[in-house]
Amino acid sequence: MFPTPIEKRPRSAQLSYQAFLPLALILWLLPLIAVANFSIKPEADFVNGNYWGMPSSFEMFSNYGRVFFESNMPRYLLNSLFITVPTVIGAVALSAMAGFALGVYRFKGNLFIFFMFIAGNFVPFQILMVPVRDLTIDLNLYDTKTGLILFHIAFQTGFCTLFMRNFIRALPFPLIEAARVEGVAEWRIFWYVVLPLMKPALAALAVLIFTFIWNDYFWAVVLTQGPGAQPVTAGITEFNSQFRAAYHLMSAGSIVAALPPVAMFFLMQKHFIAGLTLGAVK
Amino acid sequence: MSGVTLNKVVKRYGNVQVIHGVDLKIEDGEFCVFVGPSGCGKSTLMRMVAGLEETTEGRIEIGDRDVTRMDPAERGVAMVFQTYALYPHMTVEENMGFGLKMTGHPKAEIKSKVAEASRILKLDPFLARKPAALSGGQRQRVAIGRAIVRGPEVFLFDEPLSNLDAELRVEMRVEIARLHNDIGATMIYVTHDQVEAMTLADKIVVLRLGRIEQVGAPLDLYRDPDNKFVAGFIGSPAMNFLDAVVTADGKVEVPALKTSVAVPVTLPAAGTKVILGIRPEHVDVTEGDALSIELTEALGGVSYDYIQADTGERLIVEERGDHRAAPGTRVSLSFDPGRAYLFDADTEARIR
Amino acid sequence: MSGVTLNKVVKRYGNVQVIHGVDLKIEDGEFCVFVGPSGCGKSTLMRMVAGLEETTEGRIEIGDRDVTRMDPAERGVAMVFQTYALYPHMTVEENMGFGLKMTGHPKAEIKSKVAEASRILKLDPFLARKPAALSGGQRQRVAIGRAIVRGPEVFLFDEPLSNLDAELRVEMRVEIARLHNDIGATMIYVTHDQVEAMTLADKIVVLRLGRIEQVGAPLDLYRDPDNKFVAGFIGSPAMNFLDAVVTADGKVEVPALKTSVAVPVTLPAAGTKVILGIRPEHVDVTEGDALSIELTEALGGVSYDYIQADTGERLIVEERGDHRAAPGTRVSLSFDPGRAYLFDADTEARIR
Amino acid sequence: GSHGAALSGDLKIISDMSNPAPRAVMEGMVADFQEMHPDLDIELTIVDREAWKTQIRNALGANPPDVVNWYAANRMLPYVNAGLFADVSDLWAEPEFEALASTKGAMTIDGAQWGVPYTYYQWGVYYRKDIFDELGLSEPTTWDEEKANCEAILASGRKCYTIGTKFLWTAGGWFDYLNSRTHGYDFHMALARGEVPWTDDRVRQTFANWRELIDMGAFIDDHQTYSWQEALPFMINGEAAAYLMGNFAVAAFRDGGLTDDQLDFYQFPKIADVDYAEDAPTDTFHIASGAQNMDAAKEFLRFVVSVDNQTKINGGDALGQLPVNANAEIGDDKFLQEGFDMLSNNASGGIMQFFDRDFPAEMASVGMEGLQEFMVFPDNLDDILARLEDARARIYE
Amino acid sequence: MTYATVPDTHPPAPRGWYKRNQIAVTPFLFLAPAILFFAVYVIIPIGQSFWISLHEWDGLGEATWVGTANYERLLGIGEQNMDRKFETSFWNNIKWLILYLLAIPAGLFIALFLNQTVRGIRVYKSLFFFPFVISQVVVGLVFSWFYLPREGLLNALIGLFGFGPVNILGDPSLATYGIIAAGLWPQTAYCMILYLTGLNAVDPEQVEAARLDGAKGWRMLWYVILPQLKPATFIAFVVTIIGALRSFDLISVMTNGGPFGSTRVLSFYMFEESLSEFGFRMGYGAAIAVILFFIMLAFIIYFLWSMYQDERGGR
Ligand SMILES: Nc1ncnc2c1ncn2[C@@H]1O[C@H](COP(=O)(O)OP(=O)(O)OP(=O)(O)O)[C@@H](O)[C@H]1O
Ligand SMILES: Nc1ncnc2c1ncn2[C@@H]1O[C@H](COP(=O)(O)OP(=O)(O)OP(=O)(O)O)[C@@H](O)[C@H]1O
Ligand SMILES: [Mg+2]
Ligand SMILES: [Mg+2]
Repeated sequence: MFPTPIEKRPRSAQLSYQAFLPLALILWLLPLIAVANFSIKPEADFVNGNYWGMPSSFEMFSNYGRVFFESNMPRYLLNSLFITVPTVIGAVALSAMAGFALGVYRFKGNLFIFFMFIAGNFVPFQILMVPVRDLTIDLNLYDTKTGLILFHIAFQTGFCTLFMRNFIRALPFPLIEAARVEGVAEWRIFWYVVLPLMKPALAALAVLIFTFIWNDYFWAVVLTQGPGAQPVTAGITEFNSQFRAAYHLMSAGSIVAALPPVAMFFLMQKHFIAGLTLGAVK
Repeated sequence: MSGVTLNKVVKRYGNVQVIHGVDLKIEDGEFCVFVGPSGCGKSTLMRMVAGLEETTEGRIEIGDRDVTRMDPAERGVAMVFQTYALYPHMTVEENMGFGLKMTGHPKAEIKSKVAEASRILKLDPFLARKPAALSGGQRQRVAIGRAIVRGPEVFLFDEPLSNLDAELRVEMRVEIARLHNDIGATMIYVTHDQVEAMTLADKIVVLRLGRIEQVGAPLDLYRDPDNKFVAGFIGSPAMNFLDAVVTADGKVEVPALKTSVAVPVTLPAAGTKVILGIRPEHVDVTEGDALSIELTEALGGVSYDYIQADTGERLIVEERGDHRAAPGTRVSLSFDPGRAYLFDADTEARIR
Repeated sequence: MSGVTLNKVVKRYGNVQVIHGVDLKIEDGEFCVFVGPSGCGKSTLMRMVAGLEETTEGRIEIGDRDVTRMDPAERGVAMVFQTYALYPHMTVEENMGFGLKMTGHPKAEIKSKVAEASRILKLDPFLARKPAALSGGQRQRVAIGRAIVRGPEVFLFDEPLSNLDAELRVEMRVEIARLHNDIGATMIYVTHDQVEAMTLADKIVVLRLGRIEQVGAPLDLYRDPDNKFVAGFIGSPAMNFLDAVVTADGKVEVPALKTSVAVPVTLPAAGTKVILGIRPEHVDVTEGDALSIELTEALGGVSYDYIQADTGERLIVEERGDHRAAPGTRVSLSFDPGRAYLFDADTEARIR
Repeated sequence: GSHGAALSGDLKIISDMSNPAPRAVMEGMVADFQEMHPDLDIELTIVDREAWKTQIRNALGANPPDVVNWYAANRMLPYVNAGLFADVSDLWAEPEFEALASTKGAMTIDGAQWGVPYTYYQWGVYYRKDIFDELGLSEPTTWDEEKANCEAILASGRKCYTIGTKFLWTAGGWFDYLNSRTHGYDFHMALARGEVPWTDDRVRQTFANWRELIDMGAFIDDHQTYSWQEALPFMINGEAAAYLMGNFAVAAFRDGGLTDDQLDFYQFPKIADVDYAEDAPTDTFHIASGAQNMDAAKEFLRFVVSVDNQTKINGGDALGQLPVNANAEIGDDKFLQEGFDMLSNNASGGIMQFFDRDFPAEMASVGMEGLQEFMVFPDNLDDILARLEDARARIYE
Repeated sequence: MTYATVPDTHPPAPRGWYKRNQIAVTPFLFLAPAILFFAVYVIIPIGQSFWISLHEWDGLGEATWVGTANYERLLGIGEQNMDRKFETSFWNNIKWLILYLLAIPAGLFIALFLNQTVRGIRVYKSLFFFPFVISQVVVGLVFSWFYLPREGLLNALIGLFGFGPVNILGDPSLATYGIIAAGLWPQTAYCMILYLTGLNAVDPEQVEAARLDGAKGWRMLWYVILPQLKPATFIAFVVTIIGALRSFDLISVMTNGGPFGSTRVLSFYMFEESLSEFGFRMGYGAAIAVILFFIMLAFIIYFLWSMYQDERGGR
């Protein structure tokens, strides 16, 4: 293990490490802490120039209350949820299947198709903007969650397939051969043998895609408008204009918008790290 | 009838040919072991029988059925992999029953078959465990159990014991032998291990570079190898080979031993270069000055002398009992010429 | 002087003590092998000598220097790992020279030392290759070369051959023996392999549960084990153990063999339960009806009979020559009582 | 027409009236209209005003809403050209629309009308009366007075003008005024139509005037980082004394806590001897050409410009802006009265729609960026003008 | 869907086409949905963008064919000058590319710092990863407050050391760096997590061998650890490059391309030209996208090439 495990170092080094750790964390998260601090301040603090000090009064409930009850935030949050969850499911499902096909079978064009997915994934997505917008409009899906979901699924499939395929490659191939010899149909091999073994990868990908999609701003702006379909990243700009320079409310809104992927990450972090280890950095 | 017949079987990967027209007949119920150096095509050949590799040319029959183009599932074979290939997310019981479940057998039948197999392999206490909670030997048994459950006509084993440590290897080897005695199915077994091959096989197939060098019962190969390759490959420690030359008086002169011996075979013309082979266990060390002991290894019951001839050639001599000669001692060697083998120096074919 | 002395060495991981006060003296130039069952602490002890694990209590000396608290790099030891631990991104040459480079030796010196080591190990043709392009045996040689180059006082080997296949293992074993002869450095060697331990060691240390069971020359341990554990551990196939009881007439009754034998030792009181140990190579199969042959394995030069007594106990008997008894045959066994060992049934200590 | 006939079906409206006061107005309007047509299913979406400027195009594509907000003049040209706005000339032919005659020009392209206005508002200098009083200053009417006032304000440790140019258009307001006050309405419009090179000496003269203020340090620092709202606190806190802005800012000032005693308004002073021209941008409603419910949409437009509604939505407690219907009452708010008076009686030069509506879109974008740069680095003027001239040559070709 | 292939000696029942060709056909069935989606939404649109870039089109009406005119104008081929905005955007992209790579050493550094097994370290690791999970929009907002010329925390901090206030986002020579710094924050977290997983996979025996060889500290890192972290570095490199070239959200939130266009990058510029408030030049925007695509293509090819090298050893 590198660097040398701290428990093998002198006591003094251990203590200073333990002490430095929270300090470093605070420095690292300073901007966020500041925002959290903003979000519980009363408006008066900003008028009085008390930007960075302690809140003069604790206004968390009223600030967050206004976020939830006096704006479209809840709708945007729901939109985000209804966009993100189907996308995660769709992208993970499609890429698990594609990854299985590319990772397990030898056929002509395997590598070509695989590389196509990778290349497509690394394309600067702005190049897709105009055609995808037109396509979405033609499909009558403009300003619908479905329109966003379909595009996100398609675009994320590239990245997910890369990840899944590498993960499946790292599985012991004899497992699949054993099942074949046992007379298990191919799709059942996928369902009963491969899929259960991919759980860590599925979890890791789910978290990653969740954050990617939840945080998407660009496509939200290009493909949707208004609280009918727009996710929270785009909604927050509306929110911000609604509350102009009301930093306390903007902060509260930002924190509300950021919370779900954070929660998701914390829930899944064990699988996340395990899956990443195997899939990305094999 | 469920013997296995290979008929001019060829395997090519792209332009690289790795199996060169193999003909082989394995009888019903026979235990057939493939041996050969690494990369000679043992696994490939076995996987062709299983259907995991396509057969480029030739025919493979199991029993009376031509299975050459069949899917693995339909061939009635079961395979035990070197790495066991157990499904890590299933319990032992599920692992063993998985194939039957997937092919739509009723639950009760699966249960009884799994119970039967686990009884044979003494796996009952572990049925509810996952593979991760088993030792290497137990895992190997589960892998075998999974094969048994399906009642295949042919069992295929690809180096099933090579991931076990020495002690367990011995134990499992004996168990496989018992299993073969009990169920009497046809078995094909790939191994690197001399001892496994010698002790398990009814028939050993020695492969080299994708071709069969010799087929026969273990002791037949040991006693009567067709060529230098087989002679050197079967037996441990390996046979000693010494350059020799046929003399005019019908003997064979061995410079390394500084002597000539009368090997009772039909000798070629005088002056022909030959190779003399003699097994370490058939040589005795006597007093003398022909060669020098380089190193001695005493294992307790047996010891090996590593001996260097003045020609630079090296030999190993096995000695019973526990003695340890000092390195550097000069010795001579003696052996029964009837136990020596002669090979053509060019073709390496046995001279009989 | 660069012997290694361990003085009441203790290792604890948290509350778990894995080495319980080991005292050991390894002479300068000695080849010392640690053996013992898995988890007994062999690797831990060696790694404490290397400095890779901290020593909880006690002292470790190399030569006259107390190295207990020194950095690994300063101890003058070199280690060869089971997985070789070659740096995959460096060529063979860079791998071997890395240690010298890190300690700031001039380039020319590094080059000549690497050249010297690669000559000894016949690695010259591979100097420019990366480890991935080498076979297992070559990698192992590079790992040894890397150790040699640094000219350490003590070499440490942790199961260096266990990742090689049987043939290579034999070859590399002989090479390590030669190396020890050539450079004469102190070597500590951990292995699971009987043969390696017996053939390489000047001194074998048998460990069990973090304690030394016995220390001695290989044949001394083979001939004169202190207890049942050592007797069973040294020698392959392992010694057969049979329950026995001391009779009133100064003999030892062995129910499995349906006979009594007069073992020439100071027997305990009549009726005491003892264990009789006899090695497979010291038993002969005779005609009779006491036991039945379960299975026979013929390896060519030698064959093993697996025999079951009516008491359920199992034995292995080694037979020379090539014969193969049919399973089920009833036989009796005979042996020289002078070659039998007796152990206390409770303490498992040798009764001498 | 379908006056009074029962309307039914869906009516989809997208509005950009997203700031608090306009938002309430829009919602109120829809509520009123709903009351009048209970069978109509109205779906109102309010979109961020800045975001709407980019989203409108997508919105007008397939499956468009029925009614949208937008701006008059050049700003609606691309949508009219692309056929995305419905021709509502028939509405304008109705007698009620005669009261909207003053804005008809801004709604006309190719002889047809493409929407209706719902409000317009004057621009001018909003200032802290209390600070002026404290310093003994009075509303300037000439450029020299303006500068003298500014000197005094600066001397008191304040800035003369707050401004937030992050989104560029605020600088356009300054240019409109400086340019039209220096050379008159006709010159300004000629420039907007691309008939005058940016490198013309007269343009330079405008910038030279502007520079006098910049060199004095009249504008707040770092204005390029603020939006117009973020620049408000400077004036509210008294760090700056005035803000050249549209009348919609009044609501924001009041929200920020300024009372009518503290806040006052004056017309941008005279520079050269030309007639006053004023910025009075018109905000509009349009019907998408793909509207599903054309009847309801038109009825809504009629409702928007109706006398009652105009009176209501432009009142001081609502938008606080000027009604487009001549028959509507102007709120009794002092800024409205002053503004209306100014536009009616003291804007003989002409009414400008605003920089980004008078200039073609691309020119506006390049131009405002240049204006912002000029405000921060006045020394770059030659380079900026050369760039704008380059753009002019390409855009108007 | 179940079928019984009881391995026995009966001749097998006649089988359907699918069953006979199962292994050959299955991969395509499994691939079909992914390929369909990907083709419709990614592959074909790339082609369409090329097509659009050869037209003049306001996105509303009819497009007119102009050949390579858009490219000529962008790159200043012929007598016209290179588009200044394009030039600025291009150089800004280069700055992003180079400076964004700082996330890699920074991430490595933090990963090394956190690669311990003290109590609660898992929570620390997650918290350090935090910035990556947050939307760039929020990051942008947070940093723009952080940089505020008067009230910003940054100025409060440097004020402590007696430095005058700076207006990072308002200064055309600093603004891009300020945005990049904001972008580095989440990107560093991303690289950190990649390196943490990479460090997990470092062979402990090699580290021990190196310790015996006398390598310590930086030299250990340089000679032994870093080479083993190559896969992690590679992925970190790839995601960082992609991130740098896609930098849109931050710019749009923090400066909207300003002040006076100094923080534009190609992706932002193309958005501005084709879809923003005053942008009606779809063809021109598409041409910018195509150029961006070609820059990216260099990296894509490099990446695919490395993957291809790896694959040749695989099964
Ligand atoms: N997919 C493949 N493409 C090309 N050549 C291959 C492929 N698989 C195996 N080979 C070659 O076929 C030959 C036989 O391989 P095979 O695995 O059957 O050897 P083996 O006898 O089982 O060796 P080992 O004892 O090492 O397992 C080898 O030379 C190998 O390089
Ligand atoms: N880091 C550790 N923490 C706690 N216990 C440990 C640790 N490392 C080793 N042990 C324990 O110390 C004992 C000795 O381990 P060691 O690796 O030395 O055994 P070994 O004799 O080398 O075994 P093997 O033959 O399997 O290599 C084992 O019981 C092991 O579980
Ligand atoms: Mg093989
Ligand atoms: Mg060990």
